[in-house]
Amino acid sequence: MTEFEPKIVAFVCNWCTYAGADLTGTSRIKYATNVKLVRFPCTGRIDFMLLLKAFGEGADGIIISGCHPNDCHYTSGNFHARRRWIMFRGLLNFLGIDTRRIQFSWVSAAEGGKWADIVNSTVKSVRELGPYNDYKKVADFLETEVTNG
Amino acid sequence: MMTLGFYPGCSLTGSSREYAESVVAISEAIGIELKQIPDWNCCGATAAHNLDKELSLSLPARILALAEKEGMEEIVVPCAACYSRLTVAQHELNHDEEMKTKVSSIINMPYKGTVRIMNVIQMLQKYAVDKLTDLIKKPFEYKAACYYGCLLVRPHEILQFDRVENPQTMDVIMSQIGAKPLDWAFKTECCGAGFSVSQTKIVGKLSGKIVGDAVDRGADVIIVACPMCHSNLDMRRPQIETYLQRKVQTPVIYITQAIGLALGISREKLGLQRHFVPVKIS
Amino acid sequence: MSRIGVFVCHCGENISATVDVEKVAQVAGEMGDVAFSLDYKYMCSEPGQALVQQAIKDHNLTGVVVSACSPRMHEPTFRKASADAGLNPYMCEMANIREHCSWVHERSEETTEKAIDLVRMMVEKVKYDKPLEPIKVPITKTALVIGGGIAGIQTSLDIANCGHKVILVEKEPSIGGHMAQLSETFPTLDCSQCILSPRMVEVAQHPNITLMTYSELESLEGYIGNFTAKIRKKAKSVDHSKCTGCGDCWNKCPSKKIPSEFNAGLENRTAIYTPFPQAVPNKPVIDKANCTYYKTGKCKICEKFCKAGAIEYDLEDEIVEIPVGALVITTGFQVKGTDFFPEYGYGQYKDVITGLQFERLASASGPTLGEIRRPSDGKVPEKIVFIACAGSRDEAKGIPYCSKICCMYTAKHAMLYQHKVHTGKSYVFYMDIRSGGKNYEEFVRRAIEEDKVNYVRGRVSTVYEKNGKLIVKGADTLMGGQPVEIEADMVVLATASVSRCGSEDLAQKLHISYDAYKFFAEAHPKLKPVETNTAGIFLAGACQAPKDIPESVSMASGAAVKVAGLFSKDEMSREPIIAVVNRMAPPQFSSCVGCFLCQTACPYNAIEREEIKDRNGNVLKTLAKVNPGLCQGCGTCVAFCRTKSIDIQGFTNEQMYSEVMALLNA
Amino acid sequence: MVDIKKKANELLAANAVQVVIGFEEGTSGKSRAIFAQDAAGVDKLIFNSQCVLNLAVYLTKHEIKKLGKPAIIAPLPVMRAIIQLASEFQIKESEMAVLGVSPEGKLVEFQTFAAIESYLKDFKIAMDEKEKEILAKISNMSLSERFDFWMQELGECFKCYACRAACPMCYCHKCAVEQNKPQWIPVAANNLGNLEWHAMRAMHLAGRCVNCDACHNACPKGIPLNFLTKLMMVDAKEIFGQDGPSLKDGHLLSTFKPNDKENFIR
Repeated sequence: MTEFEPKIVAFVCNWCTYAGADLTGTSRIKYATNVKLVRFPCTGRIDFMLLLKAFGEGADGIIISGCHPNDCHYTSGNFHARRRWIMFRGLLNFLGIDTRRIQFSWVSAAEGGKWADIVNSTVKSVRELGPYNDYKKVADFLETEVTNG
Repeated sequence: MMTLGFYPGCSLTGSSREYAESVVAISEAIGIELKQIPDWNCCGATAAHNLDKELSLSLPARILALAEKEGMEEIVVPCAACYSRLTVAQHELNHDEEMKTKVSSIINMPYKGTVRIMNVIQMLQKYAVDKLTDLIKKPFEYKAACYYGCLLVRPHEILQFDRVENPQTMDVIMSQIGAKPLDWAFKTECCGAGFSVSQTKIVGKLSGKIVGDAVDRGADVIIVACPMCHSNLDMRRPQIETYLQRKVQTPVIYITQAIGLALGISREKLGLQRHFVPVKIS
Repeated sequence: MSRIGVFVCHCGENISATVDVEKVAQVAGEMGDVAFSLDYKYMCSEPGQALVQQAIKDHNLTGVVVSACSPRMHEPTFRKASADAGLNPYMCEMANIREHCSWVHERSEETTEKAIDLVRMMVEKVKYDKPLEPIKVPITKTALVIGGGIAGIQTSLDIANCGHKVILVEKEPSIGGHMAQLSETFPTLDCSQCILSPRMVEVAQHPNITLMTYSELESLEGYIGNFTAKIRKKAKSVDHSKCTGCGDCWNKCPSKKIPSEFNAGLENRTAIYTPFPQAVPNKPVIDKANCTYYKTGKCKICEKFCKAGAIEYDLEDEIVEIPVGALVITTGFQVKGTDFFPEYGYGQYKDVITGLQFERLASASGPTLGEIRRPSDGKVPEKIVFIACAGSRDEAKGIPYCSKICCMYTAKHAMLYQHKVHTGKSYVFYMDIRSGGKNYEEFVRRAIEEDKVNYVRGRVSTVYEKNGKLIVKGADTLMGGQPVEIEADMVVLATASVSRCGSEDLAQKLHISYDAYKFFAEAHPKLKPVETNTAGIFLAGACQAPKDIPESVSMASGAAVKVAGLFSKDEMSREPIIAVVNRMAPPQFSSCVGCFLCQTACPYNAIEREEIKDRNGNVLKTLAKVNPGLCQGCGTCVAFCRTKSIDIQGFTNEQMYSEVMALLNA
Repeated sequence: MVDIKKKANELLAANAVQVVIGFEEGTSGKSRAIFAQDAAGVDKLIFNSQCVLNLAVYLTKHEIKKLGKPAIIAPLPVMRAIIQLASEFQIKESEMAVLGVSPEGKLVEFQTFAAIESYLKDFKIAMDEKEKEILAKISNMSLSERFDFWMQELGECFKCYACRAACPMCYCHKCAVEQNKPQWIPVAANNLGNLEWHAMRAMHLAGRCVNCDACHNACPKGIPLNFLTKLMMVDAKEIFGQDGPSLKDGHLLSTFKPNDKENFIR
């Protein structure tokens, strides 16, 4: 049996984590191919709805990453994001959505190694959790409906 | 009376019986009963840890698993070598799940890795510091050179005990019982360790520098917490004297013996008659 | 319907070694709305850019995706190339298949698949790109330089000489920095003070430079060309317009036991003081923390003896607000103290000193007037040991990097010692001798060969004091690791250069990044060494990484040119990546309901209230409105807006949504 | 009630207000809103335990605004909604009269919104024991049980948006669910879309919900969707110390503290 390869999207800020992931590349540190990055100007820009949309579209895991507290290029976007995630994570959990599939992190432009660690450990833990079938079942219903309708 | 697990290891049942005797004696005095881990085995401090990784982890793991089985949460390990082996093995296994599973199957026992391993100084820090002053019958008023050796404080990343270069914990306890701890240069230098048997001349030189510096700075007594240190500084005194080219009568005693004296415990109970260099202080 | 061109770069073999670039180009060519695709060895080369431009014209492209390196690297390159071919530059996007793909994965089908996904994502993004126009903003042609060491002095003079105004802020009472403390400088052995002092005076007298000593940056707001800096001018307690610098006050001051910062603690100073005789400005300040009057309310001796009546105890800190267009950060470094080294005595041995303290001993203006004497008893040391790499290149000490200047200054120290103490014996314990630089290696050879300094390759395990001597125990690795023991009279530690205490706070005030060691981060390690990630803020000197004087000076001049270049225009263009509130037909005017949660969330106060009125002036609706001059484009407001009424150009809701869909719907 | 009617008539008679927003007898023992513009209308006013609508919802409605300056019968949930709406610049104190009703049913008059806010300090927003029990029951389910529970409940939703219409905080002219660039939430009612809609609504009410349960009371399917917003309310209080609406404190999610605590960010 081949190993399950989770689909993971990463929503990252341009100034810290995107640059940090660039540094991972410049340093030629290897990580799993499962994770693909979407560039946002700031973690403050990341709409919580995108997390739901990503799961709905078949993501097995999500990484959200930005500048460390106090290091935000825009002063406070990450602080706003942090509050938003604290509330949203509580809501997701209450709705029975598996928050273990969402990894939040602060990765600075200097932390190429940390980025690789975050990616690899998230891939590992999501792989252990398996495909997000619970959510996929709900999403598939939509697919059938669309084809039928 | 509270009970703690106790792992004596081989030295404390042989060449350094007095360490065991004094540990038990002062524990009693501060209200601690030491319960030996049943069926304990070698910690692997000899050749094992250089020759076979699995064996070097399995030996300590078995000891710790036995302690877990007995429901012991904390164990006291007076020998610095045993303390180092047990702590390092626990650290390595806690950071390597795969090896942990493997070792568990080698020793054929469940192993969790949750027992807290303490050396004698940590035990004193945790359970004796606040009562020690009240229990003192006769202050230990000597100039003491506290010798830590290599194993008690290293590797720091794992043991997380005291400062590596200029450790202080023994000095603090010694001053609490009335001693004047010396500031000296050889607190953590090598005593010659295992060359004790095969290369006594080297031990004479290395231990000689330690004893020499302590004596030069006016030490009345050298305080140790490791059987190996003790035997090198005490038993190899003739070789030390050859190296230093002078007679040195300064005794070497365990920290537990010093505390025992301060608490008024009898010399015999503390095993002070067992040393090669006669202990004339009291 | 878009017509998109996809251009896949091999980057030599950087991408093609692990990604099947031909396949990426072929699959991209089959994606919806993609009108053209190709792969090429070096997209960023001139012929590569020409291919993009040709395709824009030939295929009448409405959007371009360059699938190559990080947009942080070459987005400007390809946007410019697209613009030159007549395409709006903001219709060009980059798919990062190098840093985020080829360099981090092995060659495999998955790697190529990922590259294709990344291209698909950007194709979707381009579909929703809209032509944008850069925003024009005026430039304030005043530069703020923070830190008055040699780097700050040089950059200030260079900018001022280009005809622009400079504010030079220094937190100490005098400019000069570390260089003023040095004795002689390598590799020429010319006197540091002698070459620095004229520059310090020039700064003080330059008509374009405003010097603010004893001052610190309080906060910084704004953006390139339009910053507002708040500077705290600490109360000097002395009116410098009246003070003549005669020195009566510090000669009479009764608080005389304060370790002198300038003399690295080897000598004491008074509470009212100038740091050193050549200070600029050469007028004193009162160190309130150590002044008897401020501590007890009694004394006022300085006031009594001041003939000019310049002492003013009631002066308070003043905060001034200055508009500036650019900043150069030149805050320098500091060295670890001897207390950082338990193995060398935790700083408790008086005759174990740092290299900086040795500089003061060797300096003619120092506490011993240039004679090498032990701090403990004033004796001339007959045997001296220098320990290089004290802390540096030592993972266990948390300083794995090379401090760079120590090899050279240690050679200089040993040489100066030999020149001053002819009968003395000197030893240098080293790991490697790093003497890259013009005439540097020759200088070290001179120390070894002419001045007979004993170089011992090995590290020192411990230093302890015995009978008035310092016993240095080390190993000589060139003699097979043989233990070496030296009974020395003095030990000099070439302690590690580290970032200045407080640099993290400063970086946060400036919104610039810093590395793991809290040195400020340059925008690119090779091609943008003086820029930071924040436009308009530049770096020079040892605040970026340890550096010697020539390097700091070159970097300072480099930063000055960047500032002068920026100031050469009256206005500049800014990326139009800003938020916009939607508008629609009456009666709604916008889906914005004016709850103004965005207003409290905006870090830049860029959100204003806009009243929509009818012909009679009655307010029909109050909407949020973004001030494009203030908005920096973080998008925090966008994620807040419940009605999705505010959106950010270049990262719109439609774009982010379709990017996610494209990634997952492969 | 006599006091309230008397006051309402006074206000109308003096033309201090042109309409009184209150409750009247509805069909089958229920109550409904009435917009009384004269003494005859005022005479119909009632106030009892069946009056579960949050009348504040009408304060932002264009159709009601057209009737002129209102006086509103305001039990606690309405007062809370008024403060929250005012903090979001949706209503002004000069443009209405508030006829407060104490928990004992007595008239409480307010001259300013600040007076309402300080009156509310004695009536902290909170859940009753039964609600706490339900919240705990849902919270204590296993993750997949909880997911199944909500899928079951939200599966009932057919997107009539009665919850939104009843909610005083859902005053947007164009709800995000109606945005189609992009189409965040599918138009049709299906499990995924329902989950997204209710999750989004809960987030939009985070720190804003006044715990009036109007949404739940309005729901024709009886979905316990009010517990989503109740959870937000509990979290807002426990994590950030937000305790009911405030005119000055700033919105929960548009403000922050540099030392906000979390334990999940690496």
